[in-house]
Amino acid sequence: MDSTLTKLMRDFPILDQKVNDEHLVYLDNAATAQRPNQVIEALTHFYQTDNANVHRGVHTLAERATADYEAARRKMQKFINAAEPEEVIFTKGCTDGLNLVASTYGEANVSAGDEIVISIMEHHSNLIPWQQLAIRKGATLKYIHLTDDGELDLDEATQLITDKTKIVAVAHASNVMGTVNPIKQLAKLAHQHGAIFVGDGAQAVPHMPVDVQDLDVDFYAFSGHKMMGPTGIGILYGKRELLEAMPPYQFGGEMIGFVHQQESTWAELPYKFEAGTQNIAGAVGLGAAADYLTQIGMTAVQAHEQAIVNYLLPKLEAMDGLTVYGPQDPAKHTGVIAFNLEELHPHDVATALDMEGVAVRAGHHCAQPLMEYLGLTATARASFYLYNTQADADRLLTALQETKEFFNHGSREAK
Amino acid sequence: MDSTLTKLMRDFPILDQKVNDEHLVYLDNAATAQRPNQVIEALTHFYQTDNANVHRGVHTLAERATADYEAARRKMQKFINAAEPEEVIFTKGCTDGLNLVASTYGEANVSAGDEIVISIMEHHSNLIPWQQLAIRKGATLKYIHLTDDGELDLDEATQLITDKTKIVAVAHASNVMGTVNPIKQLAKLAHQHGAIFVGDGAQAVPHMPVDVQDLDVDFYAFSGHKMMGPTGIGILYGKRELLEAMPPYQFGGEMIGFVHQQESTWAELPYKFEAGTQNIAGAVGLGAAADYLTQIGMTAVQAHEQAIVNYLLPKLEAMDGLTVYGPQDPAKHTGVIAFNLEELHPHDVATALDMEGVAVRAGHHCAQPLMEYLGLTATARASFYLYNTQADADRLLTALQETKEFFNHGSREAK
Amino acid sequence: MGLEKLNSLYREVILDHSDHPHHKHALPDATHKITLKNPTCGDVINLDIELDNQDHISDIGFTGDGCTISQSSASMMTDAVMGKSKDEALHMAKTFSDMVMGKKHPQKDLDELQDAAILSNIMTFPARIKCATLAWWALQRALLKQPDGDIDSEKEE
Amino acid sequence: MGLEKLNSLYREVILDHSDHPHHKHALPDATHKITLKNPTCGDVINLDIELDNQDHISDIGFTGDGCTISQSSASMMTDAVMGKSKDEALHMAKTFSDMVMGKKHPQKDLDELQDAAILSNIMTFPARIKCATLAWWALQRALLKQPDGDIDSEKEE
Ligand SMILES: Cc1ncc(COP(=O)(O)O)c(C=O)c1O
Ligand SMILES: Cc1ncc(COP(=O)(O)O)c(C=O)c1O
Repeated sequence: MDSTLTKLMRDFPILDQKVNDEHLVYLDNAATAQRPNQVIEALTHFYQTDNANVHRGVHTLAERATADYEAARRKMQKFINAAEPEEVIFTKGCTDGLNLVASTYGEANVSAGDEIVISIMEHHSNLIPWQQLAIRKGATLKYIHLTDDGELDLDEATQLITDKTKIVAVAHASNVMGTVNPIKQLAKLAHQHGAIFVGDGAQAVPHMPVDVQDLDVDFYAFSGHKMMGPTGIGILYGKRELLEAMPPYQFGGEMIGFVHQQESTWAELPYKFEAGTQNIAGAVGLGAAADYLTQIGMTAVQAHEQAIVNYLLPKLEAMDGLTVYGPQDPAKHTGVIAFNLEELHPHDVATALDMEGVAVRAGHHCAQPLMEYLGLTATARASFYLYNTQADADRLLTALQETKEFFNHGSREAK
Repeated sequence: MDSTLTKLMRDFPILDQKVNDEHLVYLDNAATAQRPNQVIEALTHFYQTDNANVHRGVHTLAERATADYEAARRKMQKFINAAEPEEVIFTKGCTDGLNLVASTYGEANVSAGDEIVISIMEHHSNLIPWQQLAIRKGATLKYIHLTDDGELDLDEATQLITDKTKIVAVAHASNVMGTVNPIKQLAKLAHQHGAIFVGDGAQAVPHMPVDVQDLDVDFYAFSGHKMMGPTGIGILYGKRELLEAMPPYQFGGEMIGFVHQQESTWAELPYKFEAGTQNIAGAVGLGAAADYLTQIGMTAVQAHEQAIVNYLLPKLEAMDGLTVYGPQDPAKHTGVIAFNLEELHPHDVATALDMEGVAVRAGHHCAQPLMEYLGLTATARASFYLYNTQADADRLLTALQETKEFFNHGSREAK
Repeated sequence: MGLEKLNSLYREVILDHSDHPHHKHALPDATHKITLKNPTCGDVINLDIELDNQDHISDIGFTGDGCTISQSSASMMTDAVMGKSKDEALHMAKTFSDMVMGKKHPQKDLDELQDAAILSNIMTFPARIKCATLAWWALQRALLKQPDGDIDSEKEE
Repeated sequence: MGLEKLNSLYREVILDHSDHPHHKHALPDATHKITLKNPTCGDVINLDIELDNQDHISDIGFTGDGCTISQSSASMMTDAVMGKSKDEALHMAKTFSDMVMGKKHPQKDLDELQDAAILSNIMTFPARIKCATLAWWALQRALLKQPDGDIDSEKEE
């Protein structure tokens, strides 16, 4: 993989820069990934040759733009192995997709007394939409908690998911602890009780092979910008029969059949859910990102990140005064690692690492209920991607060591 | 203006291409504009140097990305002269912004028996959200119709807007007839009756100076892609006191204050309405588009388009068998012109023009109630922008002439 | 000039059919009726079919509005299926819709379509494919006794 | 190594204040109390103030959790405003918040801030500005008797 990797680095000029006089090590991929030149070029090419509004346009540019846009949809369909392109809806991002499901399917199918089951490790985007739906409907929101090793407690899940449950919504992979959740099993559990399963794939699709048919999820949302695509674009996958039964989410151009003064009918799938001019260039760029990742192969992507975690995680766990949250077993981990240094606030740690050129995130990572559950207010988080190397892991380790020393007054005299 | 224009053409490489062996004349700007190199370069530069997720990031790239994003907001604030940056919300586009208002302000403030007043010339995006809100609430949706010259009937508006009215929503400029509506007067009328006024600026902001404070509109939505910005980004302007009183639209990351398992609080403006990762690069690109237009000056943009309409409209009106819809007076017209050729379906016209390299749109232009009101099923539509020239207008005129001749069997023998 | 290229789409026979459409009238005794709309352009087709005891098309007629392509396609379709059995007509509809999507078909099948086969080059005008297929979709749905609807609610194969 | 640059933010005096914060305790007899939170990082500050009859700050104390910057800023703030009148304290809060936003102020005003003036270079760490201002916002809101809240609901001036 390593000579491939050197070649690959050339695709990401942003990584070849100095930050605070140090060569940048970008470890904030769980927040957003970097985009390869191929994606940027796809955007540029679209804007410089084919740009037009799609559908319903008779002229040549409109035909080309429509073909580009629909080709991108088919790429995304293949990328997650959806059965049909009509089941692949372009959204603004993962948050948009999850809100869509809560506001349409949720609004229509959840009533007072019903239950919605999510997990305590959910990102706010897969938590508040359900929380607010439950409040609006008088339904009950229940949380699956964690085992001691930071994994989802499947026993508790089995008890919580009952015939009262209408929706189960869980992240495929945690954006804090790097845990991969057994969503195929959860979907099966949900189905046994007549509930539907909604997967939050934001931290999974960019990092591992995902097959929505094999997982048998009913809805599955993710963002383009975390998988090397542009910002402002994402995918909501939904099973055809569910999507067809649902009311539209937004109203406007392109999603209609016939509009009369006092009533309207809706377009067929997927257009029913794509109101107004979509992020056409964004879709084209996302298609290019899928091409890029497909060419490398998602199994190779996953293996690469796994190798880094195998190397780094034991070293972090062995570091004095450092606590890693989430599974201790590297095999159960994505490239997302949350940690704290004893007696140091993660904001101070992140600032110190930034001074060394190492970009990590600090905070609650949009998972305040998880933080509360873990008894924390915040953590630092390093998250790896395809273009990160073992050398990056070493830079993180060294920078952490120096941070510890600095705040332990080792270098204070310098002032 | 004309030597400026030649220079300006260099900024739009997409316009320098052949389509069906003819030099492209792009007259579908009401659907989407083209983007100058400056906008594409702003995107590329962002992705290649500053790209990171914004807010709450401590590292250098996150700080830069946040600064870029907020600078774009301030550019848009200035562009429409909003009082504060907090009143400028990034959306996916005009449709998204209008749906936001209908689903939050509308949902909270419209009840059974209330009235919503729109116009018969509205685009579906400023029509169906209100129609569906009215249906959900048992409210009444009323339409302001047109004068014989294709202008909004202000007398009728004065009668329709009463103390029962809660919301008045009208396009600043029509995307079909090119009519500019007196929205300042409509906003005043609405306020006199305690209603709010929502302006649809999709066809106005790209083409004329807009000052939301002077217009005294309560909400005002528009899209980036029609003003030379990227796809997937738009602006919703709202008055602070209204935005503050409104519930959020979508739920997720970044829009929260504190999240507990069973309840949440929301972030301050504008973040309360920006759930999840936004189209950050899109915002940056939109800021670049505003810079581009500001440098030319919106008054100059408007004058340029006006000059073309002054030249073209009388010639079109004089053409045998051609009907122009909307105001016959060029001074009352934006660069959007809808027309039909006698006995020819607009789809056939658009295909014929495309064969001559002239890109126009044909259809109902997402305004089916207007079409029905005008007794039409569809029209052709030519729409001009800054980079179009009098020569483009001539190309359209010639191509129309030849289209007529072709279908009048003049060139059939060629086969 | 680009207009010469128009000839490749608007062939003489197509213009003839749209100027003088065949079977453009309603059938009061139709056994199968359908109304289909194309929301993209507002076009409408009302298709009336009379099937005899052996399920053969004994008469067919259409009314409605549309562009040159949709009108001539409807006219050519009625010519082609007149007298055919229900199954033959359905097979022809499938052939037509495959043809305009660029799928290969035996020459024999294409010959069956008569004049309608000339629309194969609509392929190169993707925005106009729906105009050409509207009549054939109406035929298919009428024969399969599906409800009225709009063309967009048809799943493309 | 980049860590030397850290010294420009984490000056000795800042680290001293955070290691050994001054006035870090609750005041049972406080006349003004407030709790402010920073949702970005979950930090919390509880600020207690005793104003005497002449509206002078006779005692002040804080409790809560936070990063080095927020803890030392709170400590330095309590030092600076102790004994000051309400109006003086409010003026100092304004000076501080202007200072970290990079606005110019007379040296006299900056001197008033005592140790806290050292935080002027937080400006170059934009992501940390809120950490530095939390305590001063709490002071301002407590003196103006505004309700508890979170820092994000404050409008930046
Ligand atoms: C008048 C008007 N309003 C609203 C819209 C919707 O804009 P968008 O499709 O960018 O959401 C359009 C664009 O076609 C328009 O012309
Ligand atoms: C697990 C998870 N779900 C949802 C989201 C929301 O994604 P976005 O902000 O792109 O809408 C994120 C991104 O932070 C995430 O990590």
